[in-house]
Amino acid sequence: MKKYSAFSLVRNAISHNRRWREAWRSPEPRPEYDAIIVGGGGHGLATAYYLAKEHGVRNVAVLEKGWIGGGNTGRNTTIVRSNYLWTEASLLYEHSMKLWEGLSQDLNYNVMFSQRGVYNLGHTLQDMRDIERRVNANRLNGIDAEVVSAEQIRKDIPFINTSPDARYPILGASLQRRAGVARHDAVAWGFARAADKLGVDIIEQCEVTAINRDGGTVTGVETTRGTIRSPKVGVVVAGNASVLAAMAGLRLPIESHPLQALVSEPLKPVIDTVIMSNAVHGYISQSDKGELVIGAGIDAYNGYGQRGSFPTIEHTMQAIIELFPVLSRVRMLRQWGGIVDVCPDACPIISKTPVGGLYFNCGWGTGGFKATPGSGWVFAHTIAQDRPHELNAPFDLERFTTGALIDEHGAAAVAH
Amino acid sequence: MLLIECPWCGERAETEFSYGGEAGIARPADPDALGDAEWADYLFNRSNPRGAHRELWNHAQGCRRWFGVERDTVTYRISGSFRLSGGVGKRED
Amino acid sequence: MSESLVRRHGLESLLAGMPGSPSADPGVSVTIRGDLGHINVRGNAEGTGFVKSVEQVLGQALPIRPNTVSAGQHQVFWLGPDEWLVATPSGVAAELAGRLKHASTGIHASVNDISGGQIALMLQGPKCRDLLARGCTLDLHPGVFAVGDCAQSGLAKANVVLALVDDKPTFMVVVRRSFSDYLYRWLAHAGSDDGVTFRDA
Amino acid sequence: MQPQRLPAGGRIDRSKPISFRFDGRKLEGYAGDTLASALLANGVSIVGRSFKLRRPRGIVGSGAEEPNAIMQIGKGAHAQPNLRATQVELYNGLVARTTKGWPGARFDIGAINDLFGKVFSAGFYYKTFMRPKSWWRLYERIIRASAGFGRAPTEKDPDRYEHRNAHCDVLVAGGGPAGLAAALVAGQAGARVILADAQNEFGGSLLGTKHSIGDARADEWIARTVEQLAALDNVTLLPRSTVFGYYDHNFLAIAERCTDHLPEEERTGVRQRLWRVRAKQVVLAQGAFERPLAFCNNDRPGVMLASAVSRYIRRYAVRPGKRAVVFTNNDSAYETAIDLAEAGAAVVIVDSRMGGAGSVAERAANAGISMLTGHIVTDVVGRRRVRGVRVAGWSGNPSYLVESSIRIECDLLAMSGGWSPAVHLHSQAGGSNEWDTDRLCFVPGAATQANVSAGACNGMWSLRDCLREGMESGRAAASRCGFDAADVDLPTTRQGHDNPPQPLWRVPADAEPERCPKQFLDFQNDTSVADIRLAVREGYRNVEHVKRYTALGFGTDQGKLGNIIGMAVLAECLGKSIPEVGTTTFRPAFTPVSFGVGAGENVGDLYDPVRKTAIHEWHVAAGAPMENVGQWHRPWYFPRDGEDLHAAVARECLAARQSLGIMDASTLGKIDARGRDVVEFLERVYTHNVGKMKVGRCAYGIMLGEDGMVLDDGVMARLGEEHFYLTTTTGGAANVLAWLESWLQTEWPELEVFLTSLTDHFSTIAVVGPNSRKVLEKVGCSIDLGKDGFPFMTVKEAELGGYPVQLFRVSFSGELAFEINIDSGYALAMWETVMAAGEEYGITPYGTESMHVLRAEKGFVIVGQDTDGSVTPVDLGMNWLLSKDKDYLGKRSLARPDCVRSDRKQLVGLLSSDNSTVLPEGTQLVEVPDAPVPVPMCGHVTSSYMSACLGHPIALALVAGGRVRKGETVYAAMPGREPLPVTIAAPVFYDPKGERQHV
Repeated sequence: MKKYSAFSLVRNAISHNRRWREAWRSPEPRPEYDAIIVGGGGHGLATAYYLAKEHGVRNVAVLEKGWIGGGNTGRNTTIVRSNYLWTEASLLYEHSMKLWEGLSQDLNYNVMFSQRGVYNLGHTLQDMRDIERRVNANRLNGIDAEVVSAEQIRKDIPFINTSPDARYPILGASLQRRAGVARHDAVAWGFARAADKLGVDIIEQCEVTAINRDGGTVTGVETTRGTIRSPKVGVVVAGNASVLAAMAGLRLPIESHPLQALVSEPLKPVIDTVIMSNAVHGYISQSDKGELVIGAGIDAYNGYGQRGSFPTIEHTMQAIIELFPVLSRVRMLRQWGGIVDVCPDACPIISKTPVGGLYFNCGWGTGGFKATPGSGWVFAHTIAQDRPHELNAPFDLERFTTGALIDEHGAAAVAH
Repeated sequence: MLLIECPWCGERAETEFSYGGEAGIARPADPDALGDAEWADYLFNRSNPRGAHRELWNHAQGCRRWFGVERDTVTYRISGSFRLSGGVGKRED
Repeated sequence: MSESLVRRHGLESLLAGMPGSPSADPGVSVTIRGDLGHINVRGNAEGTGFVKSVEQVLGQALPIRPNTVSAGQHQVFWLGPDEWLVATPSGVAAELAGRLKHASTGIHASVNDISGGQIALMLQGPKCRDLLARGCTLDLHPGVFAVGDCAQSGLAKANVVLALVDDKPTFMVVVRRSFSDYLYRWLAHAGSDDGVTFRDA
Repeated sequence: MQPQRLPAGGRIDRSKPISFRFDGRKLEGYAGDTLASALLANGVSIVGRSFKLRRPRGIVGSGAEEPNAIMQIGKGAHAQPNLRATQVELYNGLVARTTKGWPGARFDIGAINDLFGKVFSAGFYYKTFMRPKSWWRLYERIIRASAGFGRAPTEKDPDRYEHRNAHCDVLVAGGGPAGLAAALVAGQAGARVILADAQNEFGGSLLGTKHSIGDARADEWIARTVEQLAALDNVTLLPRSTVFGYYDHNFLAIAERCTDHLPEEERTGVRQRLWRVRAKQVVLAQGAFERPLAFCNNDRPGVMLASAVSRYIRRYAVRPGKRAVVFTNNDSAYETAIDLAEAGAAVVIVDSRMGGAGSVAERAANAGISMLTGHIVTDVVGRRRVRGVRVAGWSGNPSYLVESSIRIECDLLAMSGGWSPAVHLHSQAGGSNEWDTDRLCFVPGAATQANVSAGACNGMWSLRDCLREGMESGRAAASRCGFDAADVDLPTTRQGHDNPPQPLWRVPADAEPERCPKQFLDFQNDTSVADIRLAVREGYRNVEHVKRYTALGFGTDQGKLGNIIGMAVLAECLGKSIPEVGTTTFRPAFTPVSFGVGAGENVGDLYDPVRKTAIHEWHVAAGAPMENVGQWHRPWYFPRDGEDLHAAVARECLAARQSLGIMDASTLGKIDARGRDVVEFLERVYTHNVGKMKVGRCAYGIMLGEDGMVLDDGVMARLGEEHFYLTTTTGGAANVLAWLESWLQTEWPELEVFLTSLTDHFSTIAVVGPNSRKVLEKVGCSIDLGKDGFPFMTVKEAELGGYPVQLFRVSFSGELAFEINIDSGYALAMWETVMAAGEEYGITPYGTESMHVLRAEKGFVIVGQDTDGSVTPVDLGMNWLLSKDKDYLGKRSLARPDCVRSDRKQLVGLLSSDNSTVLPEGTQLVEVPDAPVPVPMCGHVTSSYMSACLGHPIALALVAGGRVRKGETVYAAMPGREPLPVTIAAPVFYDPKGERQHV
């Protein structure tokens, strides 16, 4: 596979761009693999990549029922940050953040990770207590974080409504400067290309219909493209985890909900950072194309429809105008929905299961995209070593039995 | 925006209701008799099906009654509402 | 004694500050009925004797059909299968509540004078339905929501009891006290093109 | 002077000239013009630049499909970015600016990009800008600066927006022939009908045509029909209203533009209105979009859709060119040729079909139009404006190449690649689409909601079919709602026969797509045939991958112009059929809608209700700043002459401790609970032994979630054997009541209990301090307030100052205190009465901050501040509240392994070693001050204040295993400061024995 660079662009331009190779092969599934990853989203592709790269497990298949990156990877608002409250979550997301910081070079694919800084606004005294607590914890965990005042926000963020007369005045914010956004599709494509290069088979249009077991251990999967044997099956299918779990006779502490988002028409630069507000229930950034990328809330009901209810969108527009009154005349171009698998403690499950050789990585709620490389990294370790890495050990299924939940509702809330 | 039929008030807009999650999860009669895993199953695990789902809704802005709804979680089509009695999710008639 | 006391509905200064756009024939005129008392009655409609004993005290029927009002000496609103709202002059509310409590002793019932907790607004005029439709998802078409009907729903971001009193039309809107300031402001804003005016009863 | 304006005709009002500005130039048009038609009338050909290659672009379309004429309209607070000139009605003083190109669209430095077009191939940015790593932000700044179209206003929106809920039997989307017919039939049948159309007048494609319908001209038929509709009071007509979203359960959203078409000084009232419609039946009649053809340089200014050319001629009396070539693969463009000829233009038709057109061909010939059948346009000559086209013979073979081509001089090229029904709303509703191999387009398949498509948006091209389907669908929709429509006979319209269109998308050229000039598919995003081929070459084969990799269809027209032809080209590359490649999901909005109209009235003050207590006005008059607590505004503190928060709070606390304080506690949640089984019920939801409470007694109670974590707390009182009064936290009130009801209704319906909220009915006034008893006696109380007559933690009905009240002998401050529950209608009077009576004791009103200090001095927790959803009652040291001899919600969870760990975070007090530092709330605690990162944390500060009456700071904290560590030292880690040693203490700092409240 040719390396991507400005040079290769020019060279190929001269040959009228007819010499580019395919970014990843589309092989027929083989009858057996050392490991199968179910789910060709960012997390699944990253898992395969790190299995091959970090653990030398290259005889791997990624099975995707549709097209890779077609689930939440291609539907989210691309925010990347690691300023979580509890140490367990912070260290996991921070590990991911460190991978993000070198990802374009590692994959030789520009995922456009842009560290524009993320503000989490505080609107009440309790918001500010929580922000102080979280920022202090982040710093002790070696994660860059600071508390900024309303005055500082007024200076840093043009047009934001810092009036003390606002319905929910901005009292301050937490700021993580290393946080930012990335190009979501590129993450899936970049991992796919890099994994393919290391020998991973990426098989699209291949839906898993059953998880084969012999006694208490997994033996492979049935798919719409035939039986595929493997001693190890890692399932990472946001928006479908409960369904796959049922195939293996497991029940998960997960409910799937619609999560909506919208973009405006492309505008000249107006918002240079990422602004999130839990109290006012909205978050916003501006893409390199100029579109305002805006996250809405989770719809209350269970839903696999990849769409939610209009009042949720209306509320989000109110919230955005509350934060940025100047955006009232800007227009929504497109709205859409994804499916988020929500855990009781707003933290993921990255875990072995009662079934030997079967591993689950799910329940990321609204926090999946930012964790993509880290999630794949620890999941690859868990599958390769058949035991969790210390970073994901706390995110074992067992925690729901022992009660050792990691309650990130405060830091997660609506906005990610 | 969903159109939900309250068994008492008739069809109303979704915004009048609050959602109560999966129906039919009865509280164990004797929690102390349960192992941690069984208790956790009651507490956290949900069937979360892709398709027909029996769920609880509360007519929060209306008559404040809790009732059951059968809804498809993919098409969002509602096949019917039902009153509750004698515990979660049991049909009255 | 309580009759002699001066009851405030809490909107007095708003009324002084923003009485709306006074015009000859306003599209909507809002009357604040601070003079109404409110009694919340709970009981089992199928249950033994509850309905009869309550009706005896009220001297009128208890509406059993959902979302209907029984108008008589008092106005009685269906709120739920086991819940009603009795609106009556505030002077007699406490005493009426007392008699209702007394009448329902020994029966599974609950009576609470909540006069301090709710405000009734009367909306009258040709633009009533238009104004309400801006904040309420109910179908208020005369053929659907008729005189004698009531419903609990949302009006803008407040929960309300809504009833069509007559076909002038006159709508009665009952809102929780702590939301009345908000609802007043919303009506004034949303009705500004209709010439909405406010006055005290 | 409008060079391209025809001397007569059109639906413009020549008696009303309108002046406007375009990129600073003063121009003139007429009432009835769109900005686009006025620009064309004035001979403006370059209206923008493309996104990536910055090629000069002209107006292509006449409606929502326009990709190039993206304008900034208006100035200052009224500015409106990214409007399509084709949809902007002209008004006096309109100011329009192009949005691409520097210094302008006519001359643009960025045009140099075009020279490197092959480097800027699809997805090139994924392959570069990676090194040096640190430069990405720099690259990105350049990319961002060159991206985007218009600019957001920099001032607050001065306009008002409105929501409007509506219900109807039949919603008709689109007011063309089909929509008008449907609305009329349904309306006359008596159904409640809403007819919405995006344009300023109804009629759609009929506007300005020479068709006749029955005995009338088209415009007469429109006028008559609209008149009939307007006469029906069961019909609502909504012009300038776009149905942009079709959601679940037949809920549709319509954006109505009320004043955007008026000169700014004439705009009054609501600017835009959002109609939130619940329809029983929906008739979709939004017409169809004409497709372009992908030949070389098909984006040059002067290349337009044939239907647009016709519309500009007929409706706006504008002739976009004098010498025109019409390039088509179907019959419809022949009408355009005829329109051009009648407008005095020289016209040549280039028809890819060997057989040419059907009956319309004869009319074209009669109009003196020369026709080249079996020919195609391979290339366009001219850069800033069409100067000619290259035409070659073509036998229909799929090759990429043609032999020789000839040049035809022209200044206008009207193209037609056939038509695509507007299936957007049908698809949004969940309906599928099917490829029709004869009509060469996706037509609506089975509907999944109560909707039907009629007319052109159902693939019906002839006027007769549109009218017929409109009437039939209107009739069917009405009858499904129980209305019988009378028979209406179909008016006669001109009948001709059409020859079928020919599959032609990518047009052969004299070189392969990679070598020949670009053949554009998505004009706005510069996506060309070569880009699609490149994507496929690189393995991006799924249509979604191709779209995302090449940006096909991601322009502001949402692919209305280029999606289908793009998919056809993709299908060809993959050797698949178009339906095999599949269509993509259509998402709202059909056309863009402003955030303002989405938000409606719910902005500013009305964004979220402010809940106010009955005493609120008094607090405001006293100058108290407000704190948001839930939706409530509560007084935070009551500053006197220039005091800051700390000074005021110190004074307020001392007053409450030493003499007399008063606080508005009305926001507490209040619930009346009664019934035969009330004790049993409360035993299950509270952790303590409720049954042991005597009538007249109060108790502090907590509720747990089933997960064992503290959910809410408050004082409860037993008013009778079967009657309790419960209080909840301010924030928890609504949730707790709903939660209790859910248990009663869904889990324990056998329990006879009624719960009624009294939160708003009762206002609660806390009278606090050593002199509180005296002041109430002075006000005049009907009961003995003495220590024995009215002991601590009891409740009594009483008359206070002539007012009936519920009097509680409870204390959240540790002082002698009373809480007065009074009918909110009298609360202000009572407050003022007590204030007056308390004057001699220096009665001091205090707010939430002092309340927090007073309770913290006593170690009382605030749920939500000292707890965070992960704290059990055991962690708070409340074991004494946990009954052993009953089950209650959450009890079982407390026995889980993690909940019995001895090193759980537990509530303790903290004292700063320097006796002066007030620890910031949220401060983290560590065991070792200089441990390496990541530093293990052993707890955090939840509450922290300077205690005026103790004279030193106090803090509450959650510390791992803290309860058994009293006296030990941990370190407060504060950013930018030396870790401060702090001593763990008991969480009760003041009057630990609790004597002061028992006096």
